[in-house]
Amino acid sequence: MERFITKENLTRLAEELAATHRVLAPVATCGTVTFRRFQPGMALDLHSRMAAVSPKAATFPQTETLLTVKSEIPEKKPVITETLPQGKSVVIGCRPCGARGKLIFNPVYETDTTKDPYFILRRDNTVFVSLACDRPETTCFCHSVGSGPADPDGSDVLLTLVGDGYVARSVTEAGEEILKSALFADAGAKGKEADAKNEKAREMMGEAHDYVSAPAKLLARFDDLDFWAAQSAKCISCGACTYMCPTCYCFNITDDDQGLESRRIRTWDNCMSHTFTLEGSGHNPRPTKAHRLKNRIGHKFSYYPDLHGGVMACCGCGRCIKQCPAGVDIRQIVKAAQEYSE
Amino acid sequence: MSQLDDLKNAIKGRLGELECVIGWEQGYDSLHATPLFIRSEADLDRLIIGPLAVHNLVTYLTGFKGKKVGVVVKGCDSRSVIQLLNEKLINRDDVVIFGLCCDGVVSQRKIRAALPADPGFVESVEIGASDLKVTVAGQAATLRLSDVLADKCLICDTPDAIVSDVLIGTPHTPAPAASLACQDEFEAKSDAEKFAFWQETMSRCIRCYACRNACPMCVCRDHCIATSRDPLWLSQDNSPAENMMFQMVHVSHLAGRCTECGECERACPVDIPLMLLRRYMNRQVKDVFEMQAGKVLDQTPPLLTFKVQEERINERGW
Amino acid sequence: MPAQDVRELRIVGFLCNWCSYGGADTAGVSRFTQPTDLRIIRVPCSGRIDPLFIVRSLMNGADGVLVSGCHPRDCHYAEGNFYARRRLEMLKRFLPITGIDARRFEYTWVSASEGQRWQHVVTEFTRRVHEFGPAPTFNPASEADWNALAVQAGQGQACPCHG
Amino acid sequence: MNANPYLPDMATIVEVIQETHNIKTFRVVINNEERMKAFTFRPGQVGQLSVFGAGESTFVINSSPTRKDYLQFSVMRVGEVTSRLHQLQPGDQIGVRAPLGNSFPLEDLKGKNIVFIGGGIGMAPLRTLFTYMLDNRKDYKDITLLYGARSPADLTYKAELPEWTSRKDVNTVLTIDNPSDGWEHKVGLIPNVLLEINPKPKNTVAITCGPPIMIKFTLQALKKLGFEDENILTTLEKRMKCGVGICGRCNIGTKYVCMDGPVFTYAQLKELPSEL
Repeated sequence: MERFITKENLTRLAEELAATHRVLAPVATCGTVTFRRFQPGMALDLHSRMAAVSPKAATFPQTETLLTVKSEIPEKKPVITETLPQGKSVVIGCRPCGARGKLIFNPVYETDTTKDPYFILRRDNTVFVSLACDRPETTCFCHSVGSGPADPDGSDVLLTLVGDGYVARSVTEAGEEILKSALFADAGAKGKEADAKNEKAREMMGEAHDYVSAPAKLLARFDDLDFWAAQSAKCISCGACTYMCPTCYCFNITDDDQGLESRRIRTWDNCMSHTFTLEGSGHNPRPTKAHRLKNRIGHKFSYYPDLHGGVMACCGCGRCIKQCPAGVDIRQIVKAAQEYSE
Repeated sequence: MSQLDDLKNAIKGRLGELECVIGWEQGYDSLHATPLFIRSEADLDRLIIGPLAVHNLVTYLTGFKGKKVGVVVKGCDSRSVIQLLNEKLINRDDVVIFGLCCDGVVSQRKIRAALPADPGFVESVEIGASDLKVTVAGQAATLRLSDVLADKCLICDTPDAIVSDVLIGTPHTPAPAASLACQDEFEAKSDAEKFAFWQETMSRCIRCYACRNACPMCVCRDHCIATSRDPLWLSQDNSPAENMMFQMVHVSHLAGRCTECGECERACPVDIPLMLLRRYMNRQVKDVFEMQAGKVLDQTPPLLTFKVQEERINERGW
Repeated sequence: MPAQDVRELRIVGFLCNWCSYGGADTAGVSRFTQPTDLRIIRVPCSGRIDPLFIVRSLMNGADGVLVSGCHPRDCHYAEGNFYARRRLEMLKRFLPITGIDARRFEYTWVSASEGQRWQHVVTEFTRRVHEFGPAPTFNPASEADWNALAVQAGQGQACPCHG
Repeated sequence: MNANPYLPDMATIVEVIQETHNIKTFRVVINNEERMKAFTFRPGQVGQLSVFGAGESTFVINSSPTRKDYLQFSVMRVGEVTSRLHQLQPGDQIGVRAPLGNSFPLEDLKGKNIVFIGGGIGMAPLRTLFTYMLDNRKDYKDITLLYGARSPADLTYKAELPEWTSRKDVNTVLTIDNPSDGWEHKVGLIPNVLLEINPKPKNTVAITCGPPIMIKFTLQALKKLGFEDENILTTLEKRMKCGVGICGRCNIGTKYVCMDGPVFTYAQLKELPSEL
């Protein structure tokens, strides 16, 4: 289905949906744009800049309560309650790369033998209304990882800015439902304009980098700690890259103890942190930032594609480059491994 | 010869005895610099200095324990060196300091606000003596450097490295502003307003610890109490209260040690104005102990010592 | 405050083992009337008190925190309270920027023999905390509060706080 | 396992055995009788034990699947969860998520000579298979157990050692690192004692577990004795959280120790990048 919606009406739509859904939308504060729980009266900010943090929290919140445990005194018999996520969500105004992130989760979180009910419930109850990009930033490389500025994969509705509004195309049935709102109008000839815009944006991205050799080449550098020490020299081993990444899916599970009640929470974890692999004995298989960066990049461009049909665990949004306090560029590191000669 | 050539020559002369020299090079685009680890003369070609060279490279020094390295520092960065020396966290003999006389560095946030389009679309940058000519998304803009200088530069009284083995450039006579309008404005708010501000601000914190890891004085690194489970200071829960608690940990552990380089705030991916807290604490330290971290060599941090009679602490006789 | 008059508040007291804990004991043995809001945590020395104990208490919902140690120059460990004095003073001065009312935290010195003084300190401080009432919680308490926070967040690009 | 892989079964501790100064063995019964009755696992598989409020940790199930009254776990006190576990008494409640991971290739071991080489707490995973084999003794040929610890006090499963050393159908060799009064068995490091025992590699599988440094030298000794890489088995340990291959921390390259392991042959280990 193809419809058209004005900018004003998109805000209206967000307000309408907020009555029945948890709406997450990019909102500007303090010079930054982040996804916030949208409330009527708030201003959407789809265009000033790409949201600093990806919309992955919609399907993978930074803190998810897995279960609560209540201890009964005096029997000391704890009662466990499963806390599965409830309700429906809509993400409005993310970029295609952000919506695509959850596709990387799928083969890990839903296999023949293991199903993660928290992620699956959220994924199946969240609609992504994405906005196609009209020009690439210096850090964008979605086209090199099998995507593009108007990639519909992962989105339910894809918007393209045309004039004072958006051409809206449904990608899924859930998206079609959204387009049934009376706030949408007939797209008329605007669809052609949208196609031209999307085509132009794709052209502006230039030539794609070929990552096909990356898995093998990265693995070949596994024991070359000098290589990784040099590549990680400027890394400060924080978690900005992993937390802002739409595809980073690793997590921690900890108990939050409040007297007789405790919560078992799952929180985003960061493979660049020393404690990520620290064992009880004090032994750490990844003791330095060089080891950890090797795993981070290896996971995205070698191990994951090896396990999952060559798909890179990266959607090319460039947040890890743009927001890195030290300017570490993941593209350069993979390239350095690809071009390495003994 | 330019300041950059002088610096390159100075580094060239010492490179042989050093593991590496830490400087800056152009980063992923023409508007961003990134740290450069110079190991050979060939690397020197990539060295840059100037208003885009924002990083405080002193952050890396403690990671080179036992090795002799060189580091290029601005005036503000040199305060971090002094503080590390004062706390015996680095060895003076293991560091060769290439000091700069600095004309100030930019705030990427101010540039972002001043440009007609997102700096992510930058096409070219020309750095002049007093302005930046930036082309972004096909539009040209000229930014006055004085308009986009980092806050710390506006109140900087140490533009020239105060400790160095080689000082490059012409020393300045600094004329800093007495205070920052944004700081004064914030401090004038009521408790309730400030409380609400931090509640809101901390609700966007993702606790990535970029502020901590970018900090040259946060030397615990892998062994920070924030990630310890025993004792448990912080929950993994990313709630505003836990996020704020971490900032309190950071500020407390920096009391009398923070050299106000601003790296925490610069590193924050969601633009949390952390320096509001740091500057305020630093002023309390200055008021009570009459000292500022990293300004004088061989000074003991104020919370590692005491006076039997504290002139400026009211004994609260109640 | 006597529990029957008003709802008790949560006041945490960090008391050094050698002086103030003794002082509180003296006050008790002497049957001096005291408010019951204070929960005392005994520590070896005021020098043992990490200012973050106080912050953590306040962030976890304490309505007030009282620290008391030996008078300066009378420390059982000679100089523990000299260090404590500097740290506690810094915390006290720092709190205003966070919006936490600094008057919810107080530090003082009470010796083991000063039962009367302890009575005065604890009564005064409790009265003061009751004037302010329960402390606001940092985490929004309800869904509505969270929503209000989100609306507050959506105030746009303008921000006076940094550059 | 539950449909929700993060949901533990409530279980009761029925017995606690103090093995050494820092190792306790816990015998645990799942509260739901039907689930306990239906519980099956294979030697080598692990479980996650929960102390609510403290967290979860991974331990190998070291009882034999042939003895079904309880599940047994041996726990060395090293961190937050294990310290809290050590405080628990019979009757206390814990959570159990099990079984997780792969197991020893029982079918391939039938009709073979088996050499167990365990060091310290590394005896725990071997105990499962060892007792399983004792219960199915006729399926295997010669069985040798070489078990070493720093000192006599550091040996676990002391209650079972007399049976193990006196049985005629197994060759049990105990060793400690340094001489100790009253010690009647061998003295010496495990790899050296192994060379002394000199097991023949023909039709023999060596199964080893212990601290990394012991594993390293034991592998060297086994190679010296002529063991093929395929005939050396070991079980690995990593920090784990989910235990079901999602949380992403126990990987060595593409292999997840919680799913593809913990049991690996030396041949498989050699294929993996070196990150132990």
